[in-house]
Amino acid sequence: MDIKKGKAIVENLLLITDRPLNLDRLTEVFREEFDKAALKRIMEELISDYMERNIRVVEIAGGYQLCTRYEYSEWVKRFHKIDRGSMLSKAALDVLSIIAYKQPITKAEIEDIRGVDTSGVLKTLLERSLIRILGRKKVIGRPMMYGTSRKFMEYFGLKSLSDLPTIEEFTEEDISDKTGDKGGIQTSLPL
Amino acid sequence: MDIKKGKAIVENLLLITDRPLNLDRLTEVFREEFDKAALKRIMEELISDYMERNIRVVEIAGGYQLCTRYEYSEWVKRFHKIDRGSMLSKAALDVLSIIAYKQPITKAEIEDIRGVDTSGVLKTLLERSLIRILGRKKVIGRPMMYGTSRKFMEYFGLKSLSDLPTIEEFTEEDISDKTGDKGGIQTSLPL
Amino acid sequence: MDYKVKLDIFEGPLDLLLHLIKEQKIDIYDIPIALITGQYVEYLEMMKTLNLDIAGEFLVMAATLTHIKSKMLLPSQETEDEETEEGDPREELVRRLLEHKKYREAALGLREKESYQREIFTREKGDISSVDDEDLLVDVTVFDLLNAFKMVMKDISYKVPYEISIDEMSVSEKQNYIMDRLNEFHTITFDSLFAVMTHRIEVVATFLALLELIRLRVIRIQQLKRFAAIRIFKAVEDG
Repeated sequence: MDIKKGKAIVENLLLITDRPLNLDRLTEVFREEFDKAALKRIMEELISDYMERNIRVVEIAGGYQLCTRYEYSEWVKRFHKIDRGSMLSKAALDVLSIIAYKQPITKAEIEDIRGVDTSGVLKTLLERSLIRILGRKKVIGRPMMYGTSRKFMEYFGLKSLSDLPTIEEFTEEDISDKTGDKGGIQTSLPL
Repeated sequence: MDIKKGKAIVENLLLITDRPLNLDRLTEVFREEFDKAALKRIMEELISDYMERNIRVVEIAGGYQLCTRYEYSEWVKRFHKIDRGSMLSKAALDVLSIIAYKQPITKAEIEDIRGVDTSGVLKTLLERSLIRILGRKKVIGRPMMYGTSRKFMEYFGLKSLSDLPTIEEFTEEDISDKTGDKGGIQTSLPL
Repeated sequence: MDYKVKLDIFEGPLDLLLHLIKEQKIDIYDIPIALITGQYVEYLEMMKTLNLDIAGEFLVMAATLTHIKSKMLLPSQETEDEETEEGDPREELVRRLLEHKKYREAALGLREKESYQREIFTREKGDISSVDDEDLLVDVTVFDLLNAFKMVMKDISYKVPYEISIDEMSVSEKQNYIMDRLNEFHTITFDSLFAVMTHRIEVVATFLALLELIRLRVIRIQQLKRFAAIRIFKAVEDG
């Protein structure tokens, strides 16, 4: 194999791995083709080839890795922030499912179910317009009641709230004809 | 900002993301600098720039992603000892293609075309996230309607649903120009 | 017992029919119904000899074919009018065969794309376990879980239901069962949890136990990788 093809293969390998690629590992892969010294030369050439590019190959932690260029770090950070924000955390999903199934529901009631403080999560969900305030509950303190928004339905691809798969539905259709004992199971749904 | 710098930043972003990067997200990142149309041009240029490179930029599942070249796949597999799991079964592919072309579609409608029970296959496809529930059909029983997911497009390397291979359509006239008595054939005949 | 034909080649009666039509180079718009029915039934006999379960759909199709055959044998109506009313008894079958064939071919197109795409690789996902817990991105939502559960219930509908009350199979008992298995195996798959269960009440109780444990944050539900099975872990690893 010529050096050029070797370099091309290494580029492909660098792309798919997110950890530094070390020479020993490469030597294993290229067994019959290149020895360690040859591979080291290949890597050095690759580093210098990439000098002109917009991303870099760096030697790091005993291996080689593709990485971003320092001068674009602001943009990378900006992207990360937006990217992270686009997925829901596990906590957010938990709260969201509680609200979806139990709305209207107050913060205290959600926390009663989850057993942890949910202020931060509720704020995030409100910011992302996945939930909305439905009004105030007529009890002491008049706490806010939350419910899901139209965006919630878009996010999960639901046509309407009745499209939510409900636990009641499972229990009804799946056991009613067999046992006639609906109430026994439905009593304390954890959602 | 000039196009060249924009391209460079996008290359850096492509490097750090492990999912297809879509134009909406990019538009968010480049808010003040480029609009969606400009970003689309940038992506197209980038794809063509990469034609000469050893790795590629592809349009997939409504976004863009860096990926390896087909011709090096043997080496990538060798390096990673990647086990992609088994390919989809014939049944799974049949059901997937029906869903892909006919979505939204219910289980009963799929079974009508295939002539066999599809519960097991649907389960597998849902587990592998290749399909998703789109909602419920407003008919008796309110059955779930299925459609393909973003993962479906990634799995098959499709840019969008319109990228699906075209299928030959037949018309009713092909079958018969006579209006037939459908009552002659029913699915519930006694043996 | 799952009631399904485990023949690799024929996924269903329509597949079998298409195979016969292709093999005999028959015009799909003009099927010699007596011939095809004979061969179809022959195949079913073969399956029986091989001791294969023959799914109900195959038998329904046999009945359909026989019915069409008998209709074709009836003395045909003489007047044009009545023939129009009566139609070709094969028409509906042909429509279904063409429809089936269309998606068959589409599936082949997808297979090609699948084969190609399997040779293309993208950057790895970061190791999920190294991600800070607050940032942990779960692939499994409650909705996924409910869907998975619904599928389990569908599967189990084939099984003989027992008359058992929820008291006997209490939710807390199932919680203990799940935790016992997690103590033993570190992680279990969602499906394996239900695999041994034979009646609906037990499945429902187990699912409720699962939800309760999630609520109590004793367990977590994740997919480690794309396409991986839904897995159950203890929320906090001991030792």
